[in-house]
This record gives sequence, structure tokens and C-alpha cells, in this order.
Amino acid sequence: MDFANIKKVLDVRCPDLIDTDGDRPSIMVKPESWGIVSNLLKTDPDLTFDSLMCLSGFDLVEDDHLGVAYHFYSMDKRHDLEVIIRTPKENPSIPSIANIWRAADWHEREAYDMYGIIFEGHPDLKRILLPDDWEGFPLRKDYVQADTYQGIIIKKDKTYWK
Amino acid sequence: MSEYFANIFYGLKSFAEGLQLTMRHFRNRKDLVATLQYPHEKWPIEDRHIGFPLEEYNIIRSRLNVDIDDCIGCLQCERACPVDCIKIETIKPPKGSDFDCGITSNGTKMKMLVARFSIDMTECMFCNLCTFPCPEDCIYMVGGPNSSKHEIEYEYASRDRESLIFQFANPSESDVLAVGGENYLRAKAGLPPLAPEVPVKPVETVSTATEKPTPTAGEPDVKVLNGITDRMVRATAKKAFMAAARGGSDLAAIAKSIQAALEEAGKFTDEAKAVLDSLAVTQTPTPVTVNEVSSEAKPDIKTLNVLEDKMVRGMAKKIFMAESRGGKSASEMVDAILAGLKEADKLTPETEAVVRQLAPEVPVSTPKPSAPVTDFNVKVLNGIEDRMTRGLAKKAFMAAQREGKSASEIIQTVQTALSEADKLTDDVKTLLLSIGGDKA
Amino acid sequence: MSTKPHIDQSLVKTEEMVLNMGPQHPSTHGVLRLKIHTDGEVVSKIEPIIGYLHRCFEKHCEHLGYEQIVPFTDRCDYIASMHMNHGYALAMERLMGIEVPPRVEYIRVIVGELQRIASHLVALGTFGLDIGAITPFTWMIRDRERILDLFENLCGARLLYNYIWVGGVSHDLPEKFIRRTKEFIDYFTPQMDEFDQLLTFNKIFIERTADVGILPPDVAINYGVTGPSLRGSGVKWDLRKDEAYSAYPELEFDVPVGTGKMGSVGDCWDRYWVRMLEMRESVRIIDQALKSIPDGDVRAAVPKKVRPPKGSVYSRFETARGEIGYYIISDGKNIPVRLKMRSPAFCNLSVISEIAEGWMISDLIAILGSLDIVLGEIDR
Amino acid sequence: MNGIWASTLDILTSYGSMISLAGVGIFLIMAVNALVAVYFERKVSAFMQDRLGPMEVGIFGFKGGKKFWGGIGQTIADTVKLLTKEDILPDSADKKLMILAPFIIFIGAFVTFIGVPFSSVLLVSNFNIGIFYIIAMSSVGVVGIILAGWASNNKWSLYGSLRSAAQIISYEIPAGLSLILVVLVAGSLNIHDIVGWQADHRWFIFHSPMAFLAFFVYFISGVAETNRTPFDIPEAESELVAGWMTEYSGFRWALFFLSEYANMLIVCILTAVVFLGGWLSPMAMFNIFPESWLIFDGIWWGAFWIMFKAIFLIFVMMWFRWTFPRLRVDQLMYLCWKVLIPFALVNLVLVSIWELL
Repeated sequence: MDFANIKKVLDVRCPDLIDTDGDRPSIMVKPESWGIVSNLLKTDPDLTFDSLMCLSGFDLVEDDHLGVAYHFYSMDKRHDLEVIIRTPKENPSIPSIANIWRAADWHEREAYDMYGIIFEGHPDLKRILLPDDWEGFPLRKDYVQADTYQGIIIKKDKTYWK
Repeated sequence: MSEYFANIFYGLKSFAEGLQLTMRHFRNRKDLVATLQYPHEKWPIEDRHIGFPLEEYNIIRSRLNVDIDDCIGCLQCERACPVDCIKIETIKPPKGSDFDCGITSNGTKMKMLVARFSIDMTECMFCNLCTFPCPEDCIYMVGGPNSSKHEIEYEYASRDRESLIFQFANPSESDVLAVGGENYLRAKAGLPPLAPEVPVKPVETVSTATEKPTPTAGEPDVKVLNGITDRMVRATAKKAFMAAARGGSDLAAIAKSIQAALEEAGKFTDEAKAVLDSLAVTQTPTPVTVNEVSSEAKPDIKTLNVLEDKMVRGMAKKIFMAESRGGKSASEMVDAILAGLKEADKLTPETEAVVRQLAPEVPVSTPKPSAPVTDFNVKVLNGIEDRMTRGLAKKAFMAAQREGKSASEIIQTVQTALSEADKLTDDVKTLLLSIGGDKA
Repeated sequence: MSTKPHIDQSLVKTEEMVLNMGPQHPSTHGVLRLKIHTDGEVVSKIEPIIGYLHRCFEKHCEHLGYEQIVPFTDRCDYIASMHMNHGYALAMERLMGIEVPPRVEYIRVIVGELQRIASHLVALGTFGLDIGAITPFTWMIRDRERILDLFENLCGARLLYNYIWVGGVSHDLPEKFIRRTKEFIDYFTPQMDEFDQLLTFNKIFIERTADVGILPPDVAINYGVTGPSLRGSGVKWDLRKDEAYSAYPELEFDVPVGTGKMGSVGDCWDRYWVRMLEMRESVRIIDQALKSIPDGDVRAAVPKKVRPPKGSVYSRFETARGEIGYYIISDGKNIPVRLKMRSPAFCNLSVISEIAEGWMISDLIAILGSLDIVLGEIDR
Repeated sequence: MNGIWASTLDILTSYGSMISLAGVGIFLIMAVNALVAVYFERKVSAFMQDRLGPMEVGIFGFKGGKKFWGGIGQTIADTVKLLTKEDILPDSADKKLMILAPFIIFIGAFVTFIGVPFSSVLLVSNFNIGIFYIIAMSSVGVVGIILAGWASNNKWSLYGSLRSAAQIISYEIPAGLSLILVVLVAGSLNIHDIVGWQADHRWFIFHSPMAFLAFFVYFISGVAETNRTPFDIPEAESELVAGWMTEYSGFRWALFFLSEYANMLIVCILTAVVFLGGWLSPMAMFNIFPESWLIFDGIWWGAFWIMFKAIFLIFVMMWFRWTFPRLRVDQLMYLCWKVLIPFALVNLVLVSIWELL
């Protein structure tokens, strides 16, 4: 079923926890109520979002908030949904859904690795792509690249180029 | 029990099939072998399997090559390259000078001299994005359909990194000087740029002498802000400067608006303040001394790079290194290299000129006075306020100019283009008329 | 007379051995490191450690123009880079609302299916290598060379093509391309029967792969496993059919699904067999597409400056390994604010700690091979 | 003058030098066999995989055939490379054991050659317990393998060596049983008597269906004993990189290689001698030719026939290698204990009944 009645079902189940902006087929959820909503999305008989397509962190510079975009899909109902959650940049934390959708386990670790978003309740939240002792979260817009990592120069020296 | 035997028999049957298959490949190996014995058989080979003959290649991805005399220095390829491995430096002859930069093979007149066109093949990722935007099709990958100009050359491995940087432009000394690029040459040789008696157009960018209807006494020059070392601060300062300059306000107003912009961005360092004060006080733009004072003119081994012949260059460099280790002065070095080259009878006049360059005497040529006259070119349209319309107008202007239309026709096409995109507001129309008007 | 020494079992301390398989290991298909706890031959715990091939693809994309990102998407999954290009182009076309001419759609389908065959040939060849059969690998690579020659004639490159752009393709088909592809298909069909005869129905191969590493369908969906590995577990899910894009609706082909022919549904043999059947389907698709390819200019809809409107898009595409997703946020400028690539092998690999525990080391290698992972797209 | 000759002669014939002469002879055979077998294997594998194999390296400019059989000097070049290559011993490894291990394996193969005949006369010493001696000596190599795996202090090598130990020891049983079957029928352990029996009657392989089956059981367990595919689990490339040989390089690795190919030769010659009538020419068996015809018998022809049969069997071993995937360790054990040994025992019983009839 299309986005309209997904929204209707959600409004019925959890009244004031979700809100949409304009006509875009995505819902915004606050971090605190994400635990309830995520459970609902998975277990509700006529929603059954059983597959998490993609979980991506993002950093839109304007209101210095970090965000996570979830894309769910239901294999048998053949409908999809986008959920966006914003958290402040100082201490970004979102409840983890790793034990509901196992696919989220690695994606959350990657979002933590790249943006520093803490996912509470995640089985073992540590860096997945970068070495464990890497400082800073690279994909944030205000990330300044260190010169050396354990003595290895990172910047490319193009002196021969002049 | 039967499943046990069934397993064994199925196993034996499948072994027999497999063995029989590999034996068939073993026996008729003549027509099944797929190896290309590289040093003897070169790719692409005739239709033994789906190898293609050369001319059938639609496109090839091997080394980049540039026909430098077709290159008009438009920097399109440099912008298209995702990994920035193309470096082009062009020198624009000052206004009105009669220097003829030449005609490309398909007839467009070149407006600047390409002083340096180097591609770093160690960085290039062979994605071929640079060959599409080139208006003259002068940058292409060798081989395949271009094999008439260059047969396939995919064996260009080399021992050191330098020789993988391909320098395509090698302008002769006289051309560069004629174009007024001696600052460029001195920069290349690591010397401080000439102290200009008469305000000489700086080398890289054309000075933005803004064409305001009422030109003030000394037009403020954005180069003055080069004094600020910190890149971020200088960028915001310049942006503020351009906005203010375009708005037609005079020098003091510009300085104030820059100061406001810097403070609001929290970047108002004292160094910026010093530069702004110097801007506001002195009317004529005094070129601020170059940021880092280059040390006493030390002969640089790079100048020997110009030598064509690898042997000569190698020998010259070897002696140079020996001498410089010995701590000799530049002139002794030059004599030693010349002596070394002479007894290996490799000394030709032009190699001698290059070696002499190591210890340059005080340059004697005087810079030609440049006559600032506002001729009719695309800068005229800077007056238009809104960025979108200005872009559209400029595009139409360039298109018309390339077809060689006269001034008024160009203005006409710009006007029609703007009206089509219903961007032709009345102040733009008046500006166009004022430019078109006084020309007709 | 000393009594027989009585050994108290509890005193005999046996402990698990921790082994590092990788990052330099012949059968981890790239720089993947598996931290394994084994007692004897049986593997009790696996922890995949990735990130050795991380090239900050997403950080790069935030400094590149939209048309400059295409060669970078190639380098993520270097074995099926046509699919990565096509996935990216599809996402951008949805974002910008570009309508692509039918000839381009057909070219993209032909080229995509050729690339699927080439990618499966590498996947099945290395899977056979992991089990120990060396000859099928060399045969498969020999046939893959012919596809690479076709691509070389098409766009000059053999592996990383930068061929499918936003809104079209970079070069039109050379005049002999269609005849040559026809030749390749006629040559390739009997070769597939040879692979079956040598490897698929070989008793030792069946012994090594049937009933090994069984992936139940619900676990697969929960872990986000997609592509042939998911279809091997019996789930009939193929984006080319279910989210029909490009010219696939006009071509008829069916989606092979694992049926537990040699063991149980969802074992290594099924995943292998699904890929083998998919290659035959791809041959069928190419056959039809070659016959009915329309004419037209391939660069008609390629925009001069790619500037998508402000907004975001998430679009999916069926590559050889699974479902690649591009989540692109743009704010009207010519460089993206955020480009997230959801890579299929990333999720397929995460399932290994679930299905490979309890098996022996040689089975762990077989299961890893059957999941067909490429580290380039896992680490991005 | 003849003083010197006399002294050299009696040195040559003195007891000590006879042994060293035989030793050098065996070493030469092993070296030449390794050279030829490696080149032969690379060419066979190449043709089966639609490639050409080594084509470039030649000896003194002569490259061998243009079309397919080029690259003759490849193995010589490899040997020189192996001998001159740096021989790395990891510092955490147990140095002494690591140096000792390859020599034990080499001795295992070297000593077995004493009992192996190359023709009716070309035999180092004609033991009257020939077969028993060979079986005993062929299990000496296992000790060296375990030592090598343990000494190189690398977990993967330890895996490889323990797997190999389990494999070789357990495959000796079916090999032994099928040889006992031959001894049972021929009535003596001595190689000459066995071949003599086959000369009087017919080749052992056609003796009875059970003997035919025993040939296959012996050949398969022979393949397993030399760690060749489909039983090359100890040095499985895809799992254990190179099993117990991983930490070795240069000369010591060459020794491993030498003894592997020597073991292969031993197994093939033994199979040829015991089942395919050693140095008897196939024409003699069918005795359809009249007596006077030249039936290629005698010492030199005997040597040719035995080597021809052995090399054919080596080719079959290589053929196996490039066709079959690799078994898992427990499947390997299953095949040995649940399939080969029951078959061998049943053969034994049936043959003895067959003999009574």
C-alpha cells in the first residue's frame, strides 16, 4: 500500500510520535520514540517491514544536527518507507535497532565510525572501516584531516609537481 | 547399504565424465589454446578469438597525448579531471599587443600562449573524461582510432616518477618574452618577480579593472589583498572586495565593507587590518612584497630539465650535483658544466644558453608599457546584477563573438537570448543599450 | 608396581586456538581478515574484520562533480563495474527526472547482462578454486576474457569502464559489436555445459558443498542478504523483475531459485547452481535484446552540466552480487552533499558469522566463496 | 702404471664404495625424475587448461618445440633458483628441528629406493622381504612431515602436518592389505618371485576380479600417501596456504619437492611391478607371437617397460590432479575407513577362496 495509508496506520498505532514534512514520502521520528516506532514497523501485521534496505548517516551543515536515514522495505507487502532521525551534534545518540534487524548491526557501526553517532544498545559498537585508534569522524563536514597517522604522512606531497 | 553403493557408483560415473572431459582438452589443444605469448604476439591480434584489428577500435584507453599547437588553453580538461592530474599555465598577451598566438587546425584563433601543459600519468586513472569537453579535440588517448597520429603505445613504463610526467608545451624563450611573460620565467627559475616601475599586469589573472560608468581616480586592485597569508581570510576578504567594488563604492567604503565581512566571520586578524589600512591610505595600489622573501638566487637543477637530449641532461645534472656539493658559486658551476659538455663534444649553442641560465645576469629587457583601453569584450557584461542572467548573457555573448558577429549584432543576440529566458529586466536592457549605444 | 596412571580429564586443559585468516590469505577474495576461534578443525566463532581496502569513496564524492563520480563508482565493485555505473546513473536520473532514450536502455541491458556473466564466471571460478578444482577456474577466466575484449571494443577499457553516464552512455555501439556479441553467445552456451560436466555434478564437489552453510530465508532477509545468495535460499526476489527498471519489462526471462536439488535449500551448492542458471538467463536476455535494439542518439539526454534539484533519492539496482542502493542528498549545487552507497557484499558478508559457525575450516572457505564477496565494495 | 689402475679398481669394487655408488645412483634418479616430472606436470596441466605452460626458457638457446613443447629449461632454471634463493628460517621457529625435518623426509624416500627395482637386474639389493621393506620405509616420511609442521611454529603449518600425518598413516592400511593379497597369491615377499609368478601365469591385474579391484584400492591409497589431489588436504592452497611447507624456502623447499616426486615415482613403480607385471613386456603375456619372435625381453627392454608403465601411472596421477576438487579431512577419513579398508578386506577373503578353487 502506498505512503498515505502507511501514514494512516502509523498515526493510529502511535499517535503523536511521527511527523512528515510536506509531500515527501518519509517520516521524521524523534530519537526517544524511535524504540517504540521501530518495534511497531517490524511487528505490525499490515506493515511488516522485515528488510532494512539501507541505513545512512548524514551531516547537513545548516542546523548543526547529525541525522540518520533508514529505508525499510516489506518483502511480502511490497512497500517501502523512509525514516529520518535528527540528533544534536554535541552528543549524537540514537537507540539501536541491531537486535530487531540484524542488517543494522554493521550499518550502525559504520554510521558511528563515520559520524560518531552513538547507538545505545548496540551489541559491540566499535569502528568498522577505520582503524580502531583513528581520531575524529571523517564524514562530518567540519572534519580536519590529521597530518600523520602513527607516523605515516597522510597528505599527498605533490612537490615534484611544481 | 544400497545408498552406500549408489554413492560410490555415482562418484565413479562423475569421475569418469570429468576425466574424459579434461582428456579431450588435452588431446585437441591445438584449437583450444587461448594464451597470447606476449613478447612475440602483440595485442590486439587478428580474429583468433574475439581480438580486434586496430582500426576497428572505437576508442582506446592508453596514454594521454596532446597536440599542443591545437590547444587554446581553455582549461576544460583540467576542470573535468577527477584526480587533477593535468596542470596548464597560460600567459595572456597584454591588451592590444600585436602578438599573434596562432590559429588551431580547425580555425579558431588562439588568444593565449600555453606556457605549461603537463599531465602526471602516475595520477591519471584513464577515465577518459578529459577528452570529451575539449573544443579542439587536441587531447586524446594514443592508439585505436587515433593510431594514425599515434600507434598504440602501452609500453611506457619507466624507472623514475619524473619521466612519467609528460610535458607537452615547450614554448621557445622568445615567444614567452614576447608575450610579456618574463615574470613567469623568473617565477619558474625561482627568482622574485620584477619590481615593476610601471604597473605591469600581474601574470596569472587579468586584472579586474571594473568597467564602472564613472571610473574613480586609482581603480582599487583586488591583488592588494594578496598580502593576507591565511587562505581562508584572504578568500572572504576578496569576496567582500568584489561585491563592494561591483557596487561602485570608492576605496574607503570597500575597506569598511571588507572589515565588516571579516569581523562577522570572526576572521579579522591584525594582519588583515594592516593590509586594509594600507589599502585605504595609499591611492595607487602599491604591490605588497611577496609573502616569503626568496633566499639569494640559488642555481636550481630544474633549469637543466629543459635540455632535450637525455644524455646531455644527465651529464649536466651530474656535474651540477658534484659542483653544488662542492659549494661552488653559480658561475663556477656553469663553467664546470660547459667544460664537461665540451670535452664530451656534446656542447651545442642552445644547451650552452640553457646552462648559462643557471647564473642569470641582471635582466636588461624593460617591460612594455601597457595601454589600458577598454576594448569591447565579455567583461562588458559584468554590470548585470543577477548572477543567473549575467551567466546567460555571457554565454550568448561568447557564442555570438565566436561566430565573428559585429558588436551591435552580439548585443542583439544577447538581448534575444535574455528575452527568451524572460530575464530581460529593464535595467539590464538599459545597460545593454548603453554599451551597444555608444559603440554604434 | 605402579598403578595405571589415571588421567583426570578436567586437568587436561584444551583451549580454543585463535587463528587469523587474512588479510593476506589466498581464499578471502581480497583483503578480508577473519578472526577464527577453532577447537581442532571445527570453527566455533568467526569475527570478520574489514576496512583494509577503505578508500573513502563517500568522502571523495563530497568534493567531485556528479559526472566525475562515475569513474569512482567503477572502482567500488571492480568485477561488475558496469552495474555500479548503471546503479548510479539510475539514481541520478530518478533524482533529476531525466527520460533516457530506448536505445540507451537496450545498450545498458546488453552491457549489464554481459557484465553479469563475466562477474559470475569469476565468482564460480574462484568458488571452484576454493574447493580445490583448478581447471574450471582457468576455463571460466578464458571465457571471461572474451567478454572483456567485447567491452574493450565498446568503450576502450577492460575492467573500469566509466561507460554508463547520467542520462546516457559515453559511446555508441561500434558497428561490429552486435555481430561479435552474437558470436560470443553461440560460443559460450556449450561451454556452460562443460562447466557443469566437470564441476557441478562432480561427486567430490557435491560432497563438499551440499548441505554446507545452510542459510534459512528469514535469516537472509533479516541480515539484508540480497542477490543470488538470497535466491539460493529459495526467496524469489530479483529487482529486475520486482522493481522493473530500464528495458527489462520488455524482455522475458525467469528468475532461478534454489530448490535443494543436491542437499537442502540454501546450501552452498544451491547458491552456486543459482549463479550457473542466471548465466543462462543472461544469455537469453542478451539474445532478445540484440534482436530488438532500436536506433537513436545515445548522448541525447546527457545533460551538459549535471545539477540535480534540491532533495534526496534512494534507488536500488540489481548487480551480480545483490542489490546496490544509492542514497544521494543534493542541495542544487553540482557536488552532492551526501552520497551513501549501500553495498550488497557488505550485508552478504555479515551473515557469515551466523551460518559458518560449527563447520570446519575447509567449509568456512567454501561458504565464504559461495557468498561471492568483493572487498572493494565492502570497504568502499 | 697399472698400480694406479689396480688401486682404483679395487677401491671401486671394495664394499664401501659399492654403497656410495648406489647412493649416488639413487640420488641421480631422484633428481632427474624430479626435473622431468615437474616439467611434464606443468605441460600436462597447461594443456588440460587450454594454456601453453612454460614456453620461454631454453637450454643454451634451444627452446624445444615451437608449437607446444617449448620451455625445456624451465625446471633447470627453477632448480637453480631454489638452490640460490635465500633460505629463511623464522626466528621464532625451532631452528634445529626445522633444519632436520626435510632431511628425514628425504631419507624416507631415499631409503625406499633401495628395495625398488628398475629392471630385473637394475636393483640395488634384492631383499627377500622386498614388499615388506618398501611399505615399512615409506612411512618414515611421516615423522619428517610432523616435525616440519611443528618446528615452523606456524598454526597453519601445524594444521597441515597433523592432517598429513592422519592421512598417510590411515592410508597405509588399505595399501598394505592390497599388497598382502598379492603376496598371498604369489607366495613370497621377494620382488623377483612376484614378477616370476606373473611371468608364468598372467599379470596380476587380470588374475581375478578381486585383484583388479585391489589394483584400484592400492593406486588410490598410493595417491593419498603422496598427498596428491583429490587428497592434497595437508598442503591445500586455498586453506592452509602450503601446509607444512609454508615457512620453508630455497634449498629445503626443493628437498620437499624432490621427495614428493620421488614418493610418486616409488608408488607408481611399485604398482607397475606388483600389478602390471614389472619388467615383463605386454607381448610376452599374450603369447600369441611365436617363440622365435623378438618379444622385447631382457634387461634393457625390461627397464623400458617398467619405466613406461610407471610414467603412464604418473600421468594418470597428474590427470587426477587437474580434474578433481579436494576432499575435506573427515570425508578423506570416511573414504579410507568406510570404503577402501572394507573393500580390501573383502578382496583378501575372496581371493583366498579363489585360490582354493
